[in-house]
Amino acid sequence: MPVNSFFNAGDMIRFLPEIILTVMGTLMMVLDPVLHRRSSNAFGLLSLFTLVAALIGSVYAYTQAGPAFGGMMIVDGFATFFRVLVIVVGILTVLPSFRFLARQDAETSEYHALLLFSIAGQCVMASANDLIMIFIGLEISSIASYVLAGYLRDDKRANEAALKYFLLGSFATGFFLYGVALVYGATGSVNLSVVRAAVTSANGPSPVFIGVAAALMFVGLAFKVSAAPFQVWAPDVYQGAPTPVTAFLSAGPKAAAFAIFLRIFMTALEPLGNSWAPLVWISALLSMTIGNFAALLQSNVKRLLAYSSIAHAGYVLVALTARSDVGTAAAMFYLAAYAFMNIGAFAVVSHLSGKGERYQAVDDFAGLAQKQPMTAAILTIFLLSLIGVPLTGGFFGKFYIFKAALESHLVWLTVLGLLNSAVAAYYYLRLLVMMYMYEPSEAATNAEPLSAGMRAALILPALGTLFLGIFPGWVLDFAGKSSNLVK
Amino acid sequence: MNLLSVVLFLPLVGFLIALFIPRSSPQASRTWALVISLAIFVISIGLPVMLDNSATGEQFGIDVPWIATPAIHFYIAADGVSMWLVMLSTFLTPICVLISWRYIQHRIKEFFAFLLLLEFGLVGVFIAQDLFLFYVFWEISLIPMYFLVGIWGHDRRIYAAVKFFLYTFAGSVLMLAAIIYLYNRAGTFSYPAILAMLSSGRLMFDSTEQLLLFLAFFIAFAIKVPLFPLHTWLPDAHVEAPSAGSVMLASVMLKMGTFGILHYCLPLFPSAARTCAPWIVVLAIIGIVYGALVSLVQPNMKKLVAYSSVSHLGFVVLGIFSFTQLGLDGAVYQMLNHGISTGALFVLVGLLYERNHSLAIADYGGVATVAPWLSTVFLITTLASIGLPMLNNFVGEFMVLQGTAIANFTWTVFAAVGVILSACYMLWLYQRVFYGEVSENVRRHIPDLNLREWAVVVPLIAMMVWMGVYPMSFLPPVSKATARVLDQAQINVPFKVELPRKVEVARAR
Amino acid sequence: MMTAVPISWYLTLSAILFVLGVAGFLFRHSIITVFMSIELMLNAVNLSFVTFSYQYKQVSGHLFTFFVMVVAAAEAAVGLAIILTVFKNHGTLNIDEVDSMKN
Amino acid sequence: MDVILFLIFAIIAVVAAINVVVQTHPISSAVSLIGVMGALAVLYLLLGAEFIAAAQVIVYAGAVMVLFIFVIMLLNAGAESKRGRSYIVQVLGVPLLIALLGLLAFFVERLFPRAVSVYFGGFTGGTAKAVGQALFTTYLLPFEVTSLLILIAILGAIVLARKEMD
Amino acid sequence: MQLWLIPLLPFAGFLINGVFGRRFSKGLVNLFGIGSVVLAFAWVLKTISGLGPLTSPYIEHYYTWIQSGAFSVNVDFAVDRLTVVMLLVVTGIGSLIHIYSIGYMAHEHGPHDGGYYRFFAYLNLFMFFMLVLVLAQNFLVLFVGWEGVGLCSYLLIGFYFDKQFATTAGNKAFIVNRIGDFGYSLAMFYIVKNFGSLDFSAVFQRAPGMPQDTLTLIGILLMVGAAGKSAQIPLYVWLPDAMAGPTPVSALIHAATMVTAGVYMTARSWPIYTHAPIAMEVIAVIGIATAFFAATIGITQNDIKKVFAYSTVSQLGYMFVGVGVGAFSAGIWHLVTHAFFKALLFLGSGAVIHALAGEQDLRNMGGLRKKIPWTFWTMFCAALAIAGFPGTSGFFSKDAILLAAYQHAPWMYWLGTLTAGITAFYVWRAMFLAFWGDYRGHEHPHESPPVMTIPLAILALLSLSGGFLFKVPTFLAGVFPAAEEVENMALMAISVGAGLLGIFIAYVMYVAKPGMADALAGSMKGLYTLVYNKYFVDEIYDAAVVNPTVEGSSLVLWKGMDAGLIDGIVNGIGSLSKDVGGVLRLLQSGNIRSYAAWVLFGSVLVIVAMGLGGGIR
Repeated sequence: MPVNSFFNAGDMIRFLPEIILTVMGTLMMVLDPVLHRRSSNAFGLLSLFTLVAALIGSVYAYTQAGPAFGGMMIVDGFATFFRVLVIVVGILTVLPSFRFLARQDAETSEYHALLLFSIAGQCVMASANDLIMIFIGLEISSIASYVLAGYLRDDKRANEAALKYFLLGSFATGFFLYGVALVYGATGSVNLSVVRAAVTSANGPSPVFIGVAAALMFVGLAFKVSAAPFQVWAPDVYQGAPTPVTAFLSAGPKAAAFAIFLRIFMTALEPLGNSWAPLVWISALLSMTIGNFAALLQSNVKRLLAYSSIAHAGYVLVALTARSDVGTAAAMFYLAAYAFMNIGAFAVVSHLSGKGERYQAVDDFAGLAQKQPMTAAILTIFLLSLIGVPLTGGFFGKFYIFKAALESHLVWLTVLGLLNSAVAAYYYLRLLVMMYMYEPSEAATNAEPLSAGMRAALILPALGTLFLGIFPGWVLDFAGKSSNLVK
Repeated sequence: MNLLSVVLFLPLVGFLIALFIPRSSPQASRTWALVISLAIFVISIGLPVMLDNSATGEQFGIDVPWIATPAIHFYIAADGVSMWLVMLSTFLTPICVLISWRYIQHRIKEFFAFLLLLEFGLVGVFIAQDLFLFYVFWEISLIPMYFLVGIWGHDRRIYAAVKFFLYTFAGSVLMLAAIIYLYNRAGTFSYPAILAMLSSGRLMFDSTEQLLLFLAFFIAFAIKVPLFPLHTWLPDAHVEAPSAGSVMLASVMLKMGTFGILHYCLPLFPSAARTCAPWIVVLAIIGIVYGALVSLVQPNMKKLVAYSSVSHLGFVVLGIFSFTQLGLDGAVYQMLNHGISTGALFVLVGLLYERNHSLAIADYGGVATVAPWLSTVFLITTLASIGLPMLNNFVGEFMVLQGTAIANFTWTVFAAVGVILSACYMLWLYQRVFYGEVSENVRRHIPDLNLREWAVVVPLIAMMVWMGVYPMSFLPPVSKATARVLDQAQINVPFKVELPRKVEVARAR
Repeated sequence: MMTAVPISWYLTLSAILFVLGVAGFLFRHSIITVFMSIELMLNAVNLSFVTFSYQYKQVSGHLFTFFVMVVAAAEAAVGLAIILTVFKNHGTLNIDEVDSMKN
Repeated sequence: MDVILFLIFAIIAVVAAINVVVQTHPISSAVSLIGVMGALAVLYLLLGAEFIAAAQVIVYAGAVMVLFIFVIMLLNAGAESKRGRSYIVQVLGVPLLIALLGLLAFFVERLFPRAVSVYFGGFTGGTAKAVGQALFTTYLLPFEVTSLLILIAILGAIVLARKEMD
Repeated sequence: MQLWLIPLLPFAGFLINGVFGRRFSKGLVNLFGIGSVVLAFAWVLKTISGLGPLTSPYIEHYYTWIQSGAFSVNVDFAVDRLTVVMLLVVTGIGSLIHIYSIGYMAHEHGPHDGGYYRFFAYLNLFMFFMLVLVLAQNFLVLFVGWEGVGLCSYLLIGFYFDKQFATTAGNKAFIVNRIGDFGYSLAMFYIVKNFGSLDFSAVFQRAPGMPQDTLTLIGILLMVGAAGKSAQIPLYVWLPDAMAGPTPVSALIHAATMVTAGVYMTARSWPIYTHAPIAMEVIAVIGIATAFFAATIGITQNDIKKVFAYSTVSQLGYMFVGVGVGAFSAGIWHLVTHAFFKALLFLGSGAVIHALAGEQDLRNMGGLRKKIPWTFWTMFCAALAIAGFPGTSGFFSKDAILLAAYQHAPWMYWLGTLTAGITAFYVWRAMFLAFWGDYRGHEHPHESPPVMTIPLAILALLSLSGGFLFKVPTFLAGVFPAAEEVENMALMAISVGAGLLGIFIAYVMYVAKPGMADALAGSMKGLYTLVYNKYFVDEIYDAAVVNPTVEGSSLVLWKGMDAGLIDGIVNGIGSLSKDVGGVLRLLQSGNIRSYAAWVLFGSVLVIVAMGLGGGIR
């Protein structure tokens, strides 16, 4: 084992985004005492700069595509796609955070540092090719998220959310880890490529053993992506966490978790597909159904979007059920579209909720279209995308997913999924109805004008949603090219 | 420049520009909407003028790749049927602008913007040749209508708007599944290509497959038509919608359903269509009679007209599923007719509402005394609607029933009952609203037509007469297109008797 | 080897400890105890890792255990900080009383 | 000998673990947990994991558990209150636990790949040197990345637990 | 020959008066309204004179109306001898009635603006459609006129549109006619289905080769249409109510022209009927039944116009008998003579009503013979004609029908003769009540102006001499299949006798012994009530058809089916979804330990599924 592998330049480039994020995050902690902590956008701007740099870094890393650190990680299209995605999620989270932090009178440096670290963890997850790396990346992302969820430490709901997220998250991690241990026990390795080789080899371990290991890992992963029946935590956490953080949680960690979900199940465990596919099938259907139906009666917008997020996890699982490269590509595309529309929607919620996040009810959106037509119009785009109306990213996402599902002859899942999306239309419409068809509420009347950051935070995801809806080809082609994971 | 794409995109351009007109000058919004919609109409006249009636197939085609994988093209083209439906949309939009001139009193800018967006969606639905594109337009047209009903509607507008949206959306998701399935089987979304594959036998569906696909498409369309018993969204949507919304809804949106059945269901799934035809015909006939009977007892003018649409559209479906040239031509013609005459009815009901702020029949009476011209125009429209010869509906109804009779005479016997009933409900309505003693309220509030309103009704009346007296201005391109549909469906049921080539009649001189 | 212990015993012990950890999570009301139960679960998994490492005569299992310990330590720090804030705002350590958000 | 040692410490571990679960006072649970960890350390030694056994005692039983006890003391946490209940736990808890245990034990017993017996000294690759070597070669990346984890933990603890500074 | 000019002249009149009439003086309205009709009459005369003997139809083709696949319908006009008869009747009598209307409408006040121009516009429109009807060369163009005259009838019945009974009567007329049109349309559809064309020449040429069943069905369906338009059982109910319109309308539309369209159409379709004996039988039976049935109602009516209305129904029944028994030309002949005398009767009664300032009840008249002599004498002529007094026009045509009926089935003759007697009775009852005895009203009757009396006089002459002057059967000999010419003096004498007897009884009951009628009515109270109330047919229709339809639609279909069942299901799905959502929400108790239990629960399931289920390959 040559020690100088640490100095392998190629490996370092492949690890560039994580390095940038970590270094800059650390730098922020150092700068905290130097720069004035409050009433300054410095950290936010620095964070944005860092993320853009990491974005470039990711793209640059892709020029050196290949495994790194002895196969611990791998930079391929898939990894790059998710790295870029989580970094973009980071950017979209930072933008509304400016106004949010100022309004809540909260420290900025730690917030942004934690955000960057969390994203770094997600980048690790995106590129990891080894269960132990995956585990560590998952923990980095999660622990930073736990803190972010409870970032407003004087807010009871935030405390509660953080506690729930933390306890249940760790609980699920225990299951995941047990699964990893069993995989190690069954194959003698946790490297995904090696595991796959062992699983497919003639005198490999008993598939039942691997199956149990897969089941335990499935528990952990399904929990992280908030898929049924492990979705219970999501509504409470999403509701209680600060809104920009909720936006982040619903997109970043989720996308990264799906990345490892896909990578594990589509590479190492792909040979066992016949045994896990029914499981995912059921989970997908349960997620969609529970998410959509439970959302029908919600009066809190964040909670409503949380349930919607559960349902959307179900849609992505449909793509996984398809067990094909097309399905993987569809899931990737969907997660990208979902990131834009969901963060955008949460950004609007954040904008409207006011100091102390008082206005979170569906009723508070009443008459927004009259008071702030621009905000309402942009939220409309997100909601239409969430419903799945053409020319939005959400529609194409659903379209590709169900296309992949039909290609794999999942006719019933497709039909049930599409009917589910019709049910979902109802609760998104409630928001539209509120905004456009009622007289202005107190919240809409008191809504502050859009700040520059907030404007960018709304327009950017809206443009993204529309771009993915009108010109999905670019993203989809890349996803399609990257979906053929190393096996 | 491709004429069709100009007609398609001008409304979108109009919509985008309308978004940037300041809220503070509603007059500018109105004027802009009128100018652009009139311009679109004038340009769209080029379609029938330039249509080459000797050529077969779609015309004005333009095919631009849009998305690489899956291969989705921006592919539009028009045939005889879609061309007229596009014309119907472009014709009615300026009329809708005019009737909304004073009717809409708040959020004026948005209203006209949505109206233009609606036009964009509607035009697109009729000319899309790529199934995916078709679905895109199908959904796009839903959104502005949802807002038109939901924002500018009456008391129960929200219930109606949501019901409208969910009904249609629920139906269309199944269609989406079917479209995707078709793509997975055919490898393309291009509708002409799929048809070519079907007719060359390169693509075949077994009977179950075909039946399920057919139903997936058909249910989506049937909701839109709306076919009994999927019609209950319609009365609510109509009653609550503002005048212009009702007009566009009844005149053009419902045609999306019948157009879809004609244009997609029959050629794509001929044997399934044939298998289902008796059932669908039964539903259509029930719809005709049922719609008319329910219409008879409505206390609300708009609801009455809405149920009458259920009845009228039943004729269209009936004609389509007669699988005869006459029936199909009649069905298409009836679509256009219904667009004009029911559109006009909604316009006129809207004018009454604008004056008296009530849709209840009981609040009127004796209007003919105070507003003779309004009454005359309403009467002509009523007569058109009940199928008086030399007005438009008669031609369509005659052709549909005749086509149906050729296919199955028993169907005709039941369907023709609707013709009797239509006279009952429309004349009774007319009697209660326009005849009788004039109340003080009516006398005070209902003036006769003003100049702007004349500009609205005259084109409508002119179309009713033109289409009734000389339908051959419109029918030849339609026949061409429907003949192709029948041909593609390979189910052309010939006349039972050998026809003489053409009945030679002695001519004078 | 008469005195040898079947490796499955170790694994079974690991399973028992894991389940006991889960049981602690489910049945204890004190948030701190619940958190400790999670630590117990992680310890159980560690035993599995070490056991498998013995089986394969590899050191990698030990490394995993090591990493898990680090993770556990980090979790402990953050977790206890969270518990502190919860206690500060809610004034209770009873896990059942932290349920203001529901349905 | 191995069997006896295993049984002794296994029993200690299980009993202590049960004690963790049944004690209502957090401090009792914490002490019991330390017992579990100690017993596990011995078992690690039996499995040839010297370094890990040491780390278990130092890091886990030492640092982490001290942290726990510290917090328990800080919050002055007495015996837990029994208010509140979870019906689903009451109804399904025990059956589910038994099912989970049964399943895991069943699969471990039935499906363990090759029946290997453990005896002390059967594996000597777990020395600090061996671990260290692996850590700085093969597992360099995860090792470095865990430093980030520690950093987050510190930061998180600061963010959440510090008093308002000004 | 510009046949199109014939209908288009009145249409131009309609357009001009309809659009600008409100601003015109009455004189200008008269100019366009009456001028156009008179011009049309003149053009008819010119056309006829230019066409020569017309041994075969003269056809003009204008344009293709509807074409689809192999099917096409043209807008064609044609003239043959039958058309000539109709054209002359329509434009001739139409002109007279238009002229008469100048006087009659001068003092009528419709709602709003008096409606003088409106009246003439409608009347011109009617002329247009009626002329289209008779000129049509195929079933569809005929249907244009057919429906169009129905429309005008509707408009003119509802002329006083602020009066509810008038508009209701208009609706009733239109809707009942629609029921007839239903039959006519189905006939058209069936014709196309079997013949592939609607053109008269094509259809009639091929009719003999068609199966009898087909022709019978077509015949009966056409008969339904004719029954609606010509007010035959069971669709006659609209005609008596139609008297709500101004009296010239009753004369023109509801006596002389429109209502005879059914007879015309049936006669026109003779090639179908001659091969469908069952259909002919149906027509004859319905005709004779209507003739008798309506006549009986006529006995008891007190409204002078209602008497003549039932008389019209009855006389139309005669025409149907004529057509039904194969005496087509006799039927048409009666159509012509009936047009003379019935138009005269109506115009006369209009003059009476006019003289009495709107009074229509016979019980309030009496002794008018002296006060309005022109009116009396002209109506006297008509009354003689309708009673079949030898030598008058009615005598010839009625006799021809009855003789043909005897050939066909003697019972029809006897019933017809009885009806003739009743007819004579009730017409003369009306005459006696109105013109004899003492004046029972309050107004001061005054004679009508010449513009009204001159048309009356012309019609009186025609009523008396029409039978001599216009030997319609001879003129139409080439058109219809030759019917057997029969001379049976005995039967003729019997029918004449029946008519005279009817007059005599009426004289006895209403002039000689005035109390007798009431006494008779009192002695047969049940029967009288039944007949007086027109056998309660309207009430039965209401109870059996109209009310169940309206109530059923409202309660069962709308509120039950639509709002209840269908929307119930739709909304039910909605609320069920919400209920499901409500249950699912309960999973989210907020309790962390419960959540953990769910996670555990899921884990166990997943492990079981993976381990035991699909795991083992």
